[in-house]
Amino acid sequence: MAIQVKFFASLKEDIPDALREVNSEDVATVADVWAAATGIKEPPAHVVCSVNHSHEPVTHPVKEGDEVAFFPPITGG
Amino acid sequence: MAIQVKFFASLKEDIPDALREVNSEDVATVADVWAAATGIKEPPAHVVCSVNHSHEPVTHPVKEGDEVAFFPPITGG
Amino acid sequence: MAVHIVEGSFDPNRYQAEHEASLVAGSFGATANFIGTMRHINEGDEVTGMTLEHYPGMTEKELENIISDACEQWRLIDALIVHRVGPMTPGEPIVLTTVWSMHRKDAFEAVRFLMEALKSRAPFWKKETLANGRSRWVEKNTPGY
Amino acid sequence: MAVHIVEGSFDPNRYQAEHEASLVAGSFGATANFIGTMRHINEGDEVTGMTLEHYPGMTEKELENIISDACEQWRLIDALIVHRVGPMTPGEPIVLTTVWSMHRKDAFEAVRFLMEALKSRAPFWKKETLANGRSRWVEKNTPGY
Repeated sequence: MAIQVKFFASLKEDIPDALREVNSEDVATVADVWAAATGIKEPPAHVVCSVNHSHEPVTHPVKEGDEVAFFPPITGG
Repeated sequence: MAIQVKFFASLKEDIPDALREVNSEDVATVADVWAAATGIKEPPAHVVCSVNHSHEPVTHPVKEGDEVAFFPPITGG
Repeated sequence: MAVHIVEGSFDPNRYQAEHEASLVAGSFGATANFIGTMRHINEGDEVTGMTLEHYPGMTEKELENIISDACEQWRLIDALIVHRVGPMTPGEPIVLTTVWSMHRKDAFEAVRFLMEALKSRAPFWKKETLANGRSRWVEKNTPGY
Repeated sequence: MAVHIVEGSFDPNRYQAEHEASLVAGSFGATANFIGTMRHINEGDEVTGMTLEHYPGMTEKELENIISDACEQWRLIDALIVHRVGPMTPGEPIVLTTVWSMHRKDAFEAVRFLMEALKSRAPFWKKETLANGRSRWVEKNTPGY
Protein backbone atom coordinates (compact mmCIF):
# COMPACT_ATOMS: atom_id res chain seq x y z
CA MET A 1 0.00 0.00 0.00
CA ALA A 2 3.09 2.22 0.13
CA ILE A 3 4.58 4.54 -2.46
CA GLN A 4 8.23 5.46 -1.91
CA VAL A 5 9.06 9.16 -2.27
CA LYS A 6 12.52 10.61 -2.92
CA PHE A 7 13.84 14.15 -2.98
CA PHE A 8 17.19 15.18 -4.41
CA ALA A 9 19.73 18.01 -4.30
CA SER A 10 18.42 21.45 -3.24
CA LEU A 11 14.89 20.10 -2.91
CA LYS A 12 16.00 17.64 -0.22
CA GLU A 13 17.51 20.55 1.72
CA ASP A 14 14.56 22.89 1.17
CA ILE A 15 11.91 20.48 2.51
CA PRO A 16 13.85 18.24 4.92
CA ASP A 17 10.73 17.10 6.77
CA ALA A 18 8.87 15.78 3.74
CA LEU A 19 7.61 12.20 4.06
CA ARG A 20 9.57 9.42 2.33
CA GLU A 21 6.51 7.24 2.03
CA VAL A 22 2.83 7.88 1.31
CA ASN A 23 -0.19 5.61 1.31
CA SER A 24 -1.13 4.57 -2.22
CA GLU A 25 -4.81 4.71 -1.31
CA ASP A 26 -4.58 8.44 -0.65
CA VAL A 27 -3.07 9.44 -4.01
CA ALA A 28 -3.87 9.09 -7.70
CA THR A 29 -1.16 11.12 -9.45
CA VAL A 30 2.41 12.36 -9.00
CA ALA A 31 0.98 15.75 -7.97
CA ASP A 32 -1.03 14.04 -5.22
CA VAL A 33 2.14 12.33 -3.97
CA TRP A 34 3.88 15.71 -3.77
CA ALA A 35 1.01 17.23 -1.78
CA ALA A 36 0.76 14.24 0.57
CA ALA A 37 4.51 14.10 1.21
CA THR A 38 5.24 17.81 1.55
CA GLY A 39 1.99 19.38 2.68
CA ILE A 40 2.51 21.92 -0.12
CA LYS A 41 -0.40 22.04 -2.53
CA GLU A 42 1.51 21.91 -5.83
CA PRO A 43 5.14 21.30 -6.82
CA PRO A 44 6.89 24.52 -7.94
CA ALA A 45 7.05 24.87 -11.73
CA HIS A 46 10.77 24.06 -11.92
CA VAL A 47 10.43 20.73 -10.06
CA VAL A 48 11.16 17.64 -12.18
CA CYS A 49 9.36 14.34 -11.47
CA SER A 50 10.08 10.69 -12.11
CA VAL A 51 8.14 7.50 -11.53
CA ASN A 52 10.11 4.26 -11.30
CA HIS A 53 13.19 5.96 -12.76
CA SER A 54 11.38 7.44 -15.78
CA HIS A 55 10.72 11.14 -16.30
CA GLU A 56 6.97 11.75 -16.01
CA PRO A 57 4.64 14.77 -15.79
CA VAL A 58 2.86 15.58 -12.50
CA THR A 59 -0.37 14.26 -14.01
CA HIS A 60 1.10 10.75 -14.31
CA PRO A 61 -0.90 8.12 -12.36
CA VAL A 62 0.75 6.28 -9.46
CA LYS A 63 0.07 2.94 -7.81
CA GLU A 64 1.24 0.80 -4.92
CA GLY A 65 4.92 -0.09 -5.08
CA ASP A 66 5.90 2.91 -7.24
CA GLU A 67 8.99 4.98 -6.51
CA VAL A 68 8.25 8.66 -7.10
CA ALA A 69 11.07 11.22 -7.09
CA PHE A 70 11.17 15.01 -7.12
CA PHE A 71 14.23 17.02 -8.05
CA PRO A 72 15.44 20.41 -9.26
CA PRO A 73 16.55 20.89 -12.90
CA ILE A 74 19.41 18.62 -13.92
CA THR A 75 22.91 20.11 -14.03
CA GLY A 76 25.26 17.23 -14.78
CA GLY A 77 28.04 16.76 -17.30
CA MET B 1 64.51 33.32 -63.71
CA ALA B 2 63.27 29.91 -62.61
CA ILE B 3 59.90 28.83 -61.26
CA GLN B 4 59.90 25.51 -59.38
CA VAL B 5 57.10 23.10 -60.31
CA LYS B 6 55.86 20.22 -58.17
CA PHE B 7 53.42 17.40 -58.83
CA PHE B 8 51.90 15.17 -56.16
CA ALA B 9 50.16 11.82 -55.74
CA SER B 10 48.42 10.37 -58.81
CA LEU B 11 49.38 13.41 -60.89
CA LYS B 12 53.09 12.71 -60.36
CA GLU B 13 52.53 9.17 -61.64
CA ASP B 14 50.32 10.19 -64.54
CA ILE B 15 52.78 12.71 -66.01
CA PRO B 16 56.18 11.44 -64.87
CA ASP B 17 58.11 13.38 -67.52
CA ALA B 18 56.74 16.83 -66.65
CA LEU B 19 59.40 19.49 -66.07
CA ARG B 20 60.21 20.45 -62.44
CA GLU B 21 61.34 23.92 -63.46
CA VAL B 22 60.13 26.44 -66.02
CA ASN B 23 61.50 29.79 -67.14
CA SER B 24 59.64 32.65 -65.49
CA GLU B 25 59.98 34.71 -68.67
CA ASP B 26 57.84 32.21 -70.56
CA VAL B 27 54.85 32.19 -68.21
CA ALA B 28 52.43 34.68 -66.69
CA THR B 29 49.95 32.51 -64.78
CA VAL B 30 49.62 29.15 -63.04
CA ALA B 31 47.90 27.81 -66.17
CA ASP B 32 50.92 28.84 -68.25
CA VAL B 33 53.21 26.99 -65.83
CA TRP B 34 51.11 23.85 -66.25
CA ALA B 35 51.30 24.07 -70.05
CA ALA B 36 55.03 24.77 -70.09
CA ALA B 37 55.83 21.94 -67.67
CA THR B 38 53.52 19.26 -69.03
CA GLY B 39 53.05 20.13 -72.69
CA ILE B 40 49.31 19.70 -72.04
CA LYS B 41 47.31 22.80 -72.92
CA GLU B 42 45.18 23.09 -69.77
CA PRO B 43 45.13 21.37 -66.38
CA PRO B 44 42.21 18.91 -66.01
CA ALA B 45 39.27 20.39 -64.09
CA HIS B 46 39.95 18.32 -60.95
CA VAL B 47 43.57 19.49 -60.61
CA VAL B 48 44.26 21.68 -57.58
CA CYS B 49 46.96 24.38 -57.70
CA SER B 50 49.10 26.18 -55.16
CA VAL B 51 51.61 29.00 -55.36
CA ASN B 52 54.17 29.27 -52.57
CA HIS B 53 52.13 26.90 -50.38
CA SER B 54 48.81 28.77 -50.79
CA HIS B 55 45.82 27.46 -52.71
CA GLU B 56 45.37 29.59 -55.83
CA PRO B 57 43.26 29.46 -59.02
CA VAL B 58 44.93 28.72 -62.37
CA THR B 59 44.56 32.37 -63.29
CA HIS B 60 46.90 33.42 -60.46
CA PRO B 61 49.98 35.32 -61.71
CA VAL B 62 53.45 33.82 -61.18
CA LYS B 63 56.91 35.32 -60.95
CA GLU B 64 60.54 34.32 -60.63
CA GLY B 65 61.29 32.31 -57.50
CA ASP B 66 57.72 31.02 -57.06
CA GLU B 67 57.01 27.42 -56.20
CA VAL B 68 53.95 26.21 -58.12
CA ALA B 69 52.36 22.86 -57.30
CA PHE B 70 49.70 20.74 -58.97
CA PHE B 71 47.83 17.94 -57.24
CA PRO B 72 44.68 15.83 -57.31
CA PRO B 73 41.83 16.51 -54.86
CA ILE B 74 42.89 16.25 -51.23
CA THR B 75 42.01 13.04 -49.36
CA GLY B 76 43.62 13.34 -45.91
CA GLY B 77 42.31 12.87 -42.46
CA MET C 1 27.79 0.16 -25.32
CA ALA C 2 28.74 0.94 -21.73
CA VAL C 3 27.84 3.31 -18.92
CA HIS C 4 29.98 3.81 -15.83
CA ILE C 5 29.19 5.89 -12.76
CA VAL C 6 32.44 6.35 -10.84
CA GLU C 7 33.27 7.75 -7.42
CA GLY C 8 36.66 9.38 -7.16
CA SER C 9 39.06 10.59 -9.80
CA PHE C 10 39.07 8.77 -13.14
CA ASP C 11 41.29 8.76 -16.21
CA PRO C 12 39.15 9.26 -19.36
CA ASN C 13 41.90 7.95 -21.64
CA ARG C 14 42.16 4.70 -19.74
CA TYR C 15 38.39 4.09 -19.89
CA GLN C 16 38.32 4.88 -23.59
CA ALA C 17 41.36 2.73 -24.37
CA GLU C 18 40.02 -0.22 -22.38
CA HIS C 19 36.67 -0.01 -24.09
CA GLU C 20 38.28 0.34 -27.50
CA ALA C 21 40.34 -2.80 -26.88
CA SER C 22 37.10 -4.78 -27.16
CA LEU C 23 36.44 -3.48 -30.69
CA VAL C 24 37.76 -5.03 -33.90
CA ALA C 25 40.78 -2.99 -34.99
CA GLY C 26 40.17 -1.48 -38.41
CA SER C 27 36.37 -1.73 -38.10
CA PHE C 28 35.93 1.90 -37.07
CA GLY C 29 37.30 4.92 -38.91
CA ALA C 30 36.03 7.60 -36.55
CA THR C 31 36.30 8.13 -32.82
CA ALA C 32 34.92 11.33 -31.31
CA ASN C 33 35.01 12.13 -27.66
CA PHE C 34 34.14 14.86 -25.21
CA ILE C 35 35.62 15.36 -21.77
CA GLY C 36 33.97 17.75 -19.33
CA THR C 37 36.40 19.08 -16.75
CA MET C 38 35.70 21.01 -13.57
CA ARG C 39 36.67 24.65 -13.98
CA HIS C 40 37.96 26.88 -11.19
CA ILE C 41 35.65 29.74 -12.18
CA ASN C 42 31.87 29.50 -12.60
CA GLU C 43 29.46 32.36 -13.14
CA GLY C 44 32.28 34.76 -12.29
CA ASP C 45 33.12 33.22 -8.91
CA GLU C 46 36.17 31.25 -7.87
CA VAL C 47 35.20 27.65 -7.15
CA THR C 48 37.35 25.45 -4.91
CA GLY C 49 35.35 22.22 -4.96
CA MET C 50 32.21 20.55 -6.21
CA THR C 51 30.05 17.61 -5.21
CA LEU C 52 27.99 15.74 -7.77
CA GLU C 53 24.83 14.14 -6.46
CA HIS C 54 22.90 11.68 -8.59
CA TYR C 55 19.92 9.32 -8.48
CA PRO C 56 21.35 5.79 -8.38
CA GLY C 57 19.31 3.46 -10.56
CA MET C 58 17.68 6.17 -12.62
CA THR C 59 21.02 7.63 -13.69
CA GLU C 60 22.29 4.41 -15.26
CA LYS C 61 18.93 3.72 -16.90
CA GLU C 62 18.71 7.19 -18.38
CA LEU C 63 22.28 7.08 -19.72
CA GLU C 64 21.53 3.72 -21.36
CA ASN C 65 18.36 5.21 -22.87
CA ILE C 66 20.40 8.10 -24.25
CA ILE C 67 22.86 5.73 -25.92
CA SER C 68 19.94 3.73 -27.37
CA ASP C 69 18.43 6.91 -28.76
CA ALA C 70 21.76 7.80 -30.39
CA CYS C 71 21.99 4.33 -31.93
CA GLU C 72 18.59 4.84 -33.54
CA GLN C 73 19.60 8.15 -35.08
CA TRP C 74 23.15 7.40 -36.22
CA ARG C 75 25.12 4.44 -37.49
CA LEU C 76 27.38 3.72 -34.54
CA ILE C 77 29.78 0.89 -33.78
CA ASP C 78 29.97 1.60 -30.05
CA ALA C 79 29.48 4.30 -27.41
CA LEU C 80 30.75 4.91 -23.90
CA ILE C 81 29.65 7.25 -21.12
CA VAL C 82 31.62 7.64 -17.90
CA HIS C 83 30.34 10.10 -15.29
CA ARG C 84 31.89 10.94 -11.97
CA VAL C 85 29.88 11.49 -8.77
CA GLY C 86 30.80 12.69 -5.28
CA PRO C 87 33.33 15.37 -4.29
CA MET C 88 35.96 16.68 -6.70
CA THR C 89 38.33 19.62 -7.25
CA PRO C 90 38.99 21.96 -10.21
CA GLY C 91 40.93 20.46 -13.10
CA GLU C 92 39.45 16.99 -12.62
CA PRO C 93 37.39 15.26 -15.33
CA ILE C 94 33.64 15.07 -14.66
CA VAL C 95 32.38 13.22 -17.71
CA LEU C 96 33.58 11.34 -20.78
CA THR C 97 31.43 10.52 -23.79
CA THR C 98 32.96 8.59 -26.69
CA VAL C 99 31.48 7.32 -29.92
CA TRP C 100 33.02 4.97 -32.47
CA SER C 101 31.64 4.77 -36.01
CA MET C 102 32.72 3.98 -39.56
CA HIS C 103 32.42 7.56 -40.73
CA ARG C 104 33.06 10.85 -38.98
CA LYS C 105 29.65 12.47 -39.50
CA ASP C 106 27.97 9.91 -37.26
CA ALA C 107 30.64 10.19 -34.56
CA PHE C 108 30.59 14.00 -34.45
CA GLU C 109 26.82 14.27 -34.31
CA ALA C 110 26.25 11.41 -31.89
CA VAL C 111 28.88 12.46 -29.35
CA ARG C 112 27.35 15.93 -29.18
CA PHE C 113 23.87 14.46 -28.86
CA LEU C 114 25.03 12.26 -25.97
CA MET C 115 26.31 15.26 -24.05
CA GLU C 116 23.26 17.43 -24.67
CA ALA C 117 20.89 14.61 -23.76
CA LEU C 118 22.92 13.79 -20.66
CA LYS C 119 22.81 17.39 -19.51
CA SER C 120 19.04 17.60 -19.86
CA ARG C 121 17.88 14.09 -18.92
CA ALA C 122 20.39 12.30 -16.65
CA PRO C 123 19.73 13.04 -12.96
CA PHE C 124 22.94 14.71 -11.78
CA TRP C 125 23.19 17.86 -9.65
CA LYS C 126 26.23 19.98 -8.88
CA LYS C 127 26.90 21.74 -5.60
CA GLU C 128 29.84 24.12 -5.68
CA THR C 129 32.02 25.29 -2.82
CA LEU C 130 33.24 28.85 -3.40
CA ALA C 131 36.54 30.43 -2.39
CA ASN C 132 34.65 32.46 0.22
CA GLY C 133 33.62 29.23 1.97
CA ARG C 134 29.96 29.31 0.96
CA SER C 135 28.36 26.60 -1.12
CA ARG C 136 25.57 26.74 -3.70
CA TRP C 137 23.66 24.45 -6.01
CA VAL C 138 24.31 25.05 -9.70
CA GLU C 139 20.90 25.92 -11.10
CA LYS C 140 21.32 25.84 -14.83
CA ASN C 141 23.53 24.53 -17.61
CA THR C 142 25.46 26.54 -20.17
CA PRO C 143 23.61 26.43 -23.52
CA GLY C 144 24.98 23.66 -25.76
CA TYR C 145 23.70 24.76 -29.17
CA MET D 1 48.20 25.78 -30.69
CA ALA D 2 50.28 23.03 -32.24
CA VAL D 3 50.57 21.05 -35.46
CA HIS D 4 52.56 17.84 -35.78
CA ILE D 5 53.24 15.81 -38.92
CA VAL D 6 54.51 12.40 -37.81
CA GLU D 7 56.04 9.46 -39.65
CA GLY D 8 55.30 6.10 -38.13
CA SER D 9 52.73 5.02 -35.61
CA PHE D 10 51.62 7.56 -32.99
CA ASP D 11 49.56 7.47 -29.81
CA PRO D 12 46.82 10.15 -29.93
CA ASN D 13 46.30 10.01 -26.16
CA ARG D 14 49.94 10.71 -25.47
CA TYR D 15 50.01 13.73 -27.79
CA GLN D 16 46.80 15.09 -26.28
CA ALA D 17 47.95 14.50 -22.69
CA GLU D 18 51.35 16.09 -23.30
CA HIS D 19 49.76 19.13 -24.91
CA GLU D 20 47.18 19.41 -22.15
CA ALA D 21 49.95 19.38 -19.53
CA SER D 22 50.93 22.87 -20.77
CA LEU D 23 47.45 24.27 -20.01
CA VAL D 24 46.31 25.69 -16.67
CA ALA D 25 44.31 22.98 -14.87
CA GLY D 26 40.78 24.20 -14.24
CA SER D 27 40.93 26.84 -16.99
CA PHE D 28 39.11 24.68 -19.56
CA GLY D 29 35.79 22.94 -19.02
CA ALA D 30 35.50 21.27 -22.41
CA THR D 31 37.82 19.06 -24.43
CA ALA D 32 36.57 17.59 -27.69
CA ASN D 33 38.63 15.37 -29.89
CA PHE D 34 38.43 13.34 -33.04
CA ILE D 35 40.62 10.44 -34.03
CA GLY D 36 40.59 9.14 -37.60
CA THR D 37 41.67 5.52 -37.83
CA MET D 38 42.54 3.46 -40.89
CA ARG D 39 39.76 0.98 -41.70
CA HIS D 40 40.30 -2.43 -43.26
CA ILE D 41 37.44 -1.91 -45.73
CA ASN D 42 37.05 1.04 -48.09
CA GLU D 43 34.51 1.41 -50.88
CA GLY D 44 33.62 -2.25 -50.39
CA ASP D 45 37.16 -3.59 -50.84
CA GLU D 46 39.48 -5.12 -48.27
CA VAL D 47 42.44 -2.84 -47.69
CA THR D 48 45.73 -4.18 -46.29
CA GLY D 49 47.80 -1.01 -46.18
CA MET D 50 47.88 2.67 -47.01
CA THR D 51 50.51 5.30 -47.71
CA LEU D 52 49.84 8.95 -46.97
CA GLU D 53 51.69 11.41 -49.16
CA HIS D 54 51.77 15.10 -48.27
CA TYR D 55 53.30 18.39 -49.36
CA PRO D 56 55.93 19.27 -46.75
CA GLY D 57 55.88 22.97 -45.97
CA MET D 58 52.41 23.60 -47.35
CA THR D 59 50.84 20.99 -45.07
CA GLU D 60 52.05 22.60 -41.85
CA LYS D 61 51.16 26.09 -43.09
CA GLU D 62 47.64 25.04 -44.08
CA LEU D 63 47.00 23.25 -40.77
CA GLU D 64 48.13 26.36 -38.89
CA ASN D 65 45.81 28.49 -41.05
CA ILE D 66 42.93 26.13 -40.23
CA ILE D 67 43.56 26.50 -36.50
CA SER D 68 43.74 30.30 -36.90
CA ASP D 69 40.43 30.27 -38.74
CA ALA D 70 38.86 28.24 -35.92
CA CYS D 71 40.19 30.69 -33.33
CA GLU D 72 38.47 33.52 -35.17
CA GLN D 73 35.12 31.74 -35.17
CA TRP D 74 35.06 30.21 -31.69
CA ARG D 75 36.35 31.04 -28.23
CA LEU D 76 39.12 28.48 -27.83
CA ILE D 77 41.77 27.97 -25.21
CA ASP D 78 43.96 25.70 -27.32
CA ALA D 79 43.92 23.35 -30.31
CA LEU D 80 46.09 20.49 -31.51
CA ILE D 81 46.36 18.68 -34.84
CA VAL D 82 48.52 15.59 -35.30
CA HIS D 83 48.57 13.90 -38.72
CA ARG D 84 50.46 10.83 -39.74
CA VAL D 85 52.22 10.43 -43.11
CA GLY D 86 53.94 7.49 -44.83
CA PRO D 87 52.94 3.82 -44.80
CA MET D 88 50.46 2.40 -42.28
CA THR D 89 48.19 -0.58 -41.66
CA PRO D 90 44.48 -0.93 -40.73
CA GLY D 91 43.60 -0.10 -37.14
CA GLU D 92 46.27 2.59 -36.82
CA PRO D 93 45.40 6.23 -36.08
CA ILE D 94 45.78 8.63 -39.02
CA VAL D 95 44.80 11.95 -37.47
CA LEU D 96 44.01 13.57 -34.13
CA THR D 97 42.29 16.92 -33.71
CA THR D 98 41.66 18.25 -30.21
CA VAL D 99 40.15 21.50 -28.99
CA TRP D 100 40.07 22.89 -25.46
CA SER D 101 37.59 25.62 -24.50
CA MET D 102 35.68 26.95 -21.52
CA HIS D 103 32.30 25.77 -22.78
CA ARG D 104 31.32 22.70 -24.80
CA LYS D 105 29.60 24.46 -27.71
CA ASP D 106 32.89 25.97 -28.88
CA ALA D 107 34.78 22.69 -28.51
CA PHE D 108 32.20 20.61 -30.38
CA GLU D 109 31.87 23.03 -33.28
CA ALA D 110 35.56 23.85 -33.61
CA VAL D 111 36.81 20.25 -33.54
CA ARG D 112 34.41 19.36 -36.34
CA PHE D 113 35.44 22.44 -38.31
CA LEU D 114 39.11 21.48 -37.96
CA MET D 115 38.47 18.03 -39.44
CA GLU D 116 36.31 19.28 -42.32
CA ALA D 117 38.78 22.03 -43.16
CA LEU D 118 41.69 19.60 -42.94
CA LYS D 119 39.99 17.18 -45.31
CA SER D 120 39.35 19.85 -47.92
CA ARG D 121 42.39 22.13 -47.58
CA ALA D 122 45.41 20.29 -46.16
CA PRO D 123 47.49 18.61 -48.89
CA PHE D 124 47.37 14.91 -48.01
CA TRP D 125 46.70 12.02 -50.39
CA LYS D 126 45.98 8.39 -49.61
CA LYS D 127 47.14 5.43 -51.66
CA GLU D 128 45.60 2.12 -50.64
CA THR D 129 46.97 -1.38 -51.11
CA LEU D 130 44.16 -3.89 -51.59
CA ALA D 131 43.98 -7.51 -50.49
CA ASN D 132 44.29 -8.54 -54.15
CA GLY D 133 47.71 -6.89 -54.29
CA ARG D 134 46.70 -3.91 -56.41
CA SER D 135 47.02 -0.33 -55.21
CA ARG D 136 44.90 2.74 -55.92
CA TRP D 137 44.73 6.40 -55.03
CA VAL D 138 41.73 7.36 -52.91
CA GLU D 139 39.91 9.91 -55.03
CA LYS D 140 37.34 11.42 -52.74
CA ASN D 141 36.42 11.92 -49.11
CA THR D 142 33.30 10.69 -47.33
CA PRO D 143 30.88 13.63 -46.86
CA GLY D 144 31.30 15.22 -43.43
CA TYR D 145 28.02 17.12 -43.10
